[in-house]
Amino acid sequence: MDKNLKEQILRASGVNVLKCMRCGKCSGTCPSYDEMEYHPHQFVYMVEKGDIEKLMNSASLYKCLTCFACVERCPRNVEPAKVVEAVRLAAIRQQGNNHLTPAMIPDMIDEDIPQQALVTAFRKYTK
Amino acid sequence: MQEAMIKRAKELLADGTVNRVIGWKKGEFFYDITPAVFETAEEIDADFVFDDFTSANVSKYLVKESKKEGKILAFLKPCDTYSFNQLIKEHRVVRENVYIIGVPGGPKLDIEKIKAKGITGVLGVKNENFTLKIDTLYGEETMPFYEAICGKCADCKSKKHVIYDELIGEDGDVLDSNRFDMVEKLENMTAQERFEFWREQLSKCIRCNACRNVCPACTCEKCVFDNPNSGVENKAASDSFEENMFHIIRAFHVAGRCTDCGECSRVCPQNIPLHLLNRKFIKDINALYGEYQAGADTTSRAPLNTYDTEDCEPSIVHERGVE
Amino acid sequence: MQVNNNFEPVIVAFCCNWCSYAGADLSGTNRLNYPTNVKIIRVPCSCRVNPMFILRAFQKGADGVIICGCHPGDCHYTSGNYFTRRRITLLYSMLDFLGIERNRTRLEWVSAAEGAKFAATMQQFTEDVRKLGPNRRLEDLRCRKQ
Amino acid sequence: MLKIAKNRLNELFAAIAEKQTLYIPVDREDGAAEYRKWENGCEMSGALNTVRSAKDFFFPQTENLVDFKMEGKNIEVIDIRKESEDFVIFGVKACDARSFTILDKVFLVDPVDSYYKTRRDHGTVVTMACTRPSETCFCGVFGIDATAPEGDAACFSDGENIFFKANTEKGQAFIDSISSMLEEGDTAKLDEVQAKTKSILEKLPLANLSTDSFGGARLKEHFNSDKWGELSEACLGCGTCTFVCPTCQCYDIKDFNTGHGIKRFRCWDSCMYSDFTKMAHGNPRLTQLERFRQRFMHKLVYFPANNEGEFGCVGCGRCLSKCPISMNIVKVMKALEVK
Amino acid sequence: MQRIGVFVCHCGTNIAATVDVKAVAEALGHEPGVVISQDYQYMCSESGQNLVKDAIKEHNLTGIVICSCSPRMHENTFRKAAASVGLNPYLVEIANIREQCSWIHKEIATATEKAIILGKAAVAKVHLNAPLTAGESPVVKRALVIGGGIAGIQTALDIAEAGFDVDIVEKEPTIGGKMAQIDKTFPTLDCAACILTPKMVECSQNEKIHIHSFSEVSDVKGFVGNFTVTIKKKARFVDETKCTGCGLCTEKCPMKKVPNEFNMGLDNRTAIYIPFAQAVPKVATIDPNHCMMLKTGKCGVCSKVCSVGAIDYKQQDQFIEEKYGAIVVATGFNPIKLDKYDEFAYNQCADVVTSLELERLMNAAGPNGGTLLRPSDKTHPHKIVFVQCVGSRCDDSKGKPYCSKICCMYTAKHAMLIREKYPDTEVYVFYIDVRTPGKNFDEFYRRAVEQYNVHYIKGMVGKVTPKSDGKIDVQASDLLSNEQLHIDADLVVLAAAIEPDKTARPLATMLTTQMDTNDFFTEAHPKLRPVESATAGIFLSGACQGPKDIPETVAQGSAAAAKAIGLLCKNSITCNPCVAHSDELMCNGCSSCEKVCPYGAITYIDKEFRMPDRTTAIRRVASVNPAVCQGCGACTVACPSGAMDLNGFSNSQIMAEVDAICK
Repeated sequence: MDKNLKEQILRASGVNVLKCMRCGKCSGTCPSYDEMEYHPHQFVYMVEKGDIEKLMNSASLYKCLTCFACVERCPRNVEPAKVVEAVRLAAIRQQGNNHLTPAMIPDMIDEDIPQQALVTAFRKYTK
Repeated sequence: MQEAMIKRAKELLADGTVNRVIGWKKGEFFYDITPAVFETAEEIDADFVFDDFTSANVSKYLVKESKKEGKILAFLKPCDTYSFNQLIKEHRVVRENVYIIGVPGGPKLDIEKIKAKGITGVLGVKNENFTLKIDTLYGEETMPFYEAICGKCADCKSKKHVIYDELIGEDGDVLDSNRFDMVEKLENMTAQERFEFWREQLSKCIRCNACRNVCPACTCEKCVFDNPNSGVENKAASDSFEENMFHIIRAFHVAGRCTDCGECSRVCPQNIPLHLLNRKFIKDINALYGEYQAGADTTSRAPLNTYDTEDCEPSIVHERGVE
Repeated sequence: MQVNNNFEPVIVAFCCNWCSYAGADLSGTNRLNYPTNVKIIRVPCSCRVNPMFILRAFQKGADGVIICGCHPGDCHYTSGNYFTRRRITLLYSMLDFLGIERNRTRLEWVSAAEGAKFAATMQQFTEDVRKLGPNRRLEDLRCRKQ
Repeated sequence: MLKIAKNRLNELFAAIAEKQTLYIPVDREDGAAEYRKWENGCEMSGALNTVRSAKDFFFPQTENLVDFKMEGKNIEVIDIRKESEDFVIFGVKACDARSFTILDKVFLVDPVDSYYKTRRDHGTVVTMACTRPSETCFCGVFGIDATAPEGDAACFSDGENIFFKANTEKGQAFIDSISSMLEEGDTAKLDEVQAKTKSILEKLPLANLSTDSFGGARLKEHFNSDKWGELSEACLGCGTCTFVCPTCQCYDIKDFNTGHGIKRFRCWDSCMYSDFTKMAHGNPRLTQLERFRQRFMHKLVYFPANNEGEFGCVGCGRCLSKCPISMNIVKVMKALEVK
Repeated sequence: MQRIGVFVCHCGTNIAATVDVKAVAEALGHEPGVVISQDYQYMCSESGQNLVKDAIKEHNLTGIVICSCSPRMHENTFRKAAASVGLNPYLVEIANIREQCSWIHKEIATATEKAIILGKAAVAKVHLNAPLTAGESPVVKRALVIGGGIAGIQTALDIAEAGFDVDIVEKEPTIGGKMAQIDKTFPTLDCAACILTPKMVECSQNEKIHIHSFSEVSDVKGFVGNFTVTIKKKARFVDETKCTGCGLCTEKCPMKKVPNEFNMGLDNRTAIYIPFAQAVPKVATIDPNHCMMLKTGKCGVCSKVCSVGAIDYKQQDQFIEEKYGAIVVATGFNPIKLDKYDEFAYNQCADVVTSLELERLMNAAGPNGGTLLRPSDKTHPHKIVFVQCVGSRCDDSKGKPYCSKICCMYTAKHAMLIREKYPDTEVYVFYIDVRTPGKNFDEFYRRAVEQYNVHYIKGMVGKVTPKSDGKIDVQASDLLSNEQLHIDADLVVLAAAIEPDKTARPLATMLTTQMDTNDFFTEAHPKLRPVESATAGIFLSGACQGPKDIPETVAQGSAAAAKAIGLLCKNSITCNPCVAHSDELMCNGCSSCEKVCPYGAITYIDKEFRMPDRTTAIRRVASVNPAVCQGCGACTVACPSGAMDLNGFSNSQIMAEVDAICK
């Protein structure tokens, strides 16, 4: 278990995973549940255990819509989406390459996409 | 003014409304007036005085006087009326036994301020267009009127009489004074500077108790500092600590009750600015618990005898200003 | 300023019987260490603490004084600590005005359940006072230990 | 007469301070004067007098007498007196100088107060003749010549020079010790100044105050006077008059627990205080009238009765200017005057 | 001269391991006034106490200091021991060298040094201790029970049984509380009404019990043994003494569309109503918010049909004042409002109900006469989903931080009852944990699973969505099979958290009792004094102190009754002698102390005094009622002259401790 990585995730997310009472409401509420290998409650639990490598290598990371339903519904205010986000950022940073390059942007532009979404995506998916 | 007061006093004595009058009595010189009780028209004619030097606050004498037989006429300046109101609130005076005539306040003059200019052998003072012409054994001297006014008058908070049965002269208003300027100046110093300032001031104290004994809020039957059983009794400061102790506790005991009449500093033989300690409490109370003027009324609760559940925490002391 | 590394501050803690004294007991029960410098005086309520006691402590050799009471709203006597809060705020402000170091005095709310907070508070306060060094501004020279 | 130019006073002070501790009156920020230990840069005050009198040097407001130490259940008594060092008080006025004579009559008669005596022995009083008396001055009433002060040595100023004259052996020794800095000087101008001062003294508003009505013989008459009620009516019972008075000599003795021993100390007491002379049975003077009367009877009747007619007042005028309610010995004397 | 004894306890090794007790005893033996200083293994033991007692007798001690555990622990033990041999119990001081020394310090040298200082402080204090005698104050032999639910009923019955008068104040028109609304009780499945209503009737028939229904406590003054309570009897516009409860008015009332709160608003009642058939008192009440006569002055039907003339439209709120020796608080609980939990669609969908609503739906006296029908379309539900922990066990920002305790069991009960009565119904229970600590509780839950085939799923419902076909989509996680479920339910039942009644907080202020942050009343001691409040004479019964099921509530109700009876049995109670007192000679009557006294214990009297100037004068001075004073000391600091002092914690005592500590 990578203690530093866990520390980093906890710090980046600002989440106290120990507050989780394992009710599963996050997963009960998650719209992407079926797409995911690891579900929101598992993210929280696995980060607590320090089992982060698995999460980083899982496609589940990118299935989270960051809709924050789990954050909204969690009775204990654990904020699982923030954990997912933190793991996602860790993964991106570790991979050392950009998931998005400027060259890819023009293809993505269409009438409906808000400017801000692109900027955000660019900020999120690049080093 | 003096004539009007004498006339009214004699009328009230004559018609039996009152049987005594408390006011000010002429002294050896033009400035050394003494608070006095007059019982007859003759005494009043002979000695009653009200002029630039009648700065003494006579309200405290009413603690005793109002408990005597019959009614007493008291001439109260605006600042004195606050003291009197506060005494009513604390059940220290019998209101019914006092007939109050509100008289105009200062600015009064302070002979010490004249003498501090090095003017000695003073025989008489005339105010000509706000210049004092001072007759002395060594010839005439002059100084600006405003440099000779009493410290407490310089920072006058109110020209309004908050209690009276009748007025001679006009009533005034509560003033926007700058009375907290010096407190603020000290607050903005460093702790070291403040410490040094107060050490220099308080080390002058000779523990004559004049500040306490003149204070209209200090009307305890026996002061803790005079009571051998209180554990803090002491007659003279044997150590700088005892100087601090006396003045902190003195100010604390009148916190929320002090009307800022300024008598403490006026009577201090060593010119210690004691009123600054009282004003510090007043300023804090105003800032932390809402504007409060002791003596402005007779019913409101003193700030230290009440509370609000949302009051600030003492850590505010640690957070603001300069350490 | 001269720093005396061996300086062990004397700290007087006034604790309300119902909350903080019980909180102190709880930190004992839980074996939560705090410095021996702290000596507790039990009072029925923080509102029993007279400013004269605080000054007396400084006179007789205390380097720091801390008052602990129930949390506002939890006073066993319903309102005592509210009065404490006003009185002590004003007193501390006055001491500050006289140039006495702010960190020599403190007021904390510690409930009977907050044994850990009690210990941590005492630890912190002792450290703060230790940093200030001996009380020199509000001491009585006659009482200074030779 | 030996003299030194006024502008060389600081040099003189420095020379004195090299050998002994020197105290001189200096001006404070608030305009009042007080005695301070001379240090380089101290300027001598031109004020008529200090707020506190010079008696502090021999009879300080608080004074440690003896220490006790408790070891288990044993008590050890420790005499804390150390050899006092020599000191000079410079610039004492005639009134204050006379006050020492009065204090001596209290403290140096049997049983001698050794604390006071030690200080007296080690102190040299150098007085300064007055040139600008105030309206509150009435030392002349008690036979004091403000232009010719007592003290071990006296100084006189003609405005430019300070002249020295020894009154006692100690004073002579003092002048000898500084003689290298002094020179013979012409006193013509000084005489002129003295004469001028004398004429002012005669014109003082209180110059005609009479002590004829007072003294030991008048005890009953004054004690039972019906004037005391009115006189004491406004008295606040504070100790200002007592504590600024150069001749008041009452004190209280108390113990202070330091935590590691007891310090027995004495401090000034005031007959104006409610617990003055309080004894086991209670207090002999229960009202402010009685306490007020005590103060003036002491100065004007009891003291002369016990001291060959010497009054317990030197006319310095401090109580006149400092009493918060302006009640003072002059007003009392005038009220009680037997016509 | 004082003769002080010092006794240093080893407390086994609790103290002796870290503090050199012999050194402490030795050092304190040298303190002035100390004539004997001893150490002993267990000072609180019989033989330890005997050691103290013997020393008091032998050395004629005038005061003792025990260096031991916290005074909160054994102060009373040693006070009693001292008293038993004739030493005033208030001449005992405890130096706390266990909790505040040996247990927190590790190094023997410094811990011993501190223990000696603490001991010296206690010796310094005991030098100044004065013998105190506790005063006595009479006890009014009548109790007040606030709240007429099962807790209040049980308490009142027990107190009445002991022979004391007891008043019940109930804010609703009838007593009975929540239990009256419940259908069956777990784990026995008794009919709640069958066991409650006889108790209600007993209350109404017991001569010692006086029920003030539709009433509230509006003011409380006084102190233990002698409370004066003002009760506001709200106007019900029906003369209680005349109404026979015949119910004719309720039949004839034209205003029939008032939501029936007894049935949780699931059906309607009339403007004049009797909450339910077995109501006690069985008296009609007019709801002024809906009565046409009271609102517009036009109607008066009830008055016309009432044969006894009980209707009184002019009735006013009435205030009665009564004295009590003891007060029992039994204000109970309510389910929380679910407005915050949009995900459960409680406000959007009629077929999402709370458990208490389900009770009414299933109750024979309920809106459907005992047949379980969906509120929306009155059809039988075939799939029912129970959601646990709705609003319980939450972060403070999301709900209640505590476990509501009763939900697991009543849900098992509901599930079982439904499966029993309607075997064709599928029942799902989503749970986080199933908590069943209690006699026969887990067995009960297991029966639901094993015998009745209730589907318990570990996981939480994330979203409830009403669908257009009348079904409700329940989206939830099944943590054990690690999948997300969608259930097409007909009825969703939410186990809403319970919270103290809203009237509790203002009541606590009136009673000067403490509450926790959740508004549950705080007991005097969580383990040892669970049914007493910290304020003497105020006792706690039922869910006002914390979530409780019926057996626990009844047990606590009886326990509170026992405590109240214990108090009422006494003719007088001993007051705490550590109270304030005013030195009349120094008091100047300024009224500062009175302003800060939370108990109104200080009054002013005009008294004649001989003054120092030999005259006599009438002076206003403070006077403390020692029976009312609780000894907080607020007045002692408000008093500038120091006239006010506190027994047992006097200015000089505290300063002596300060001195000893600082030296």
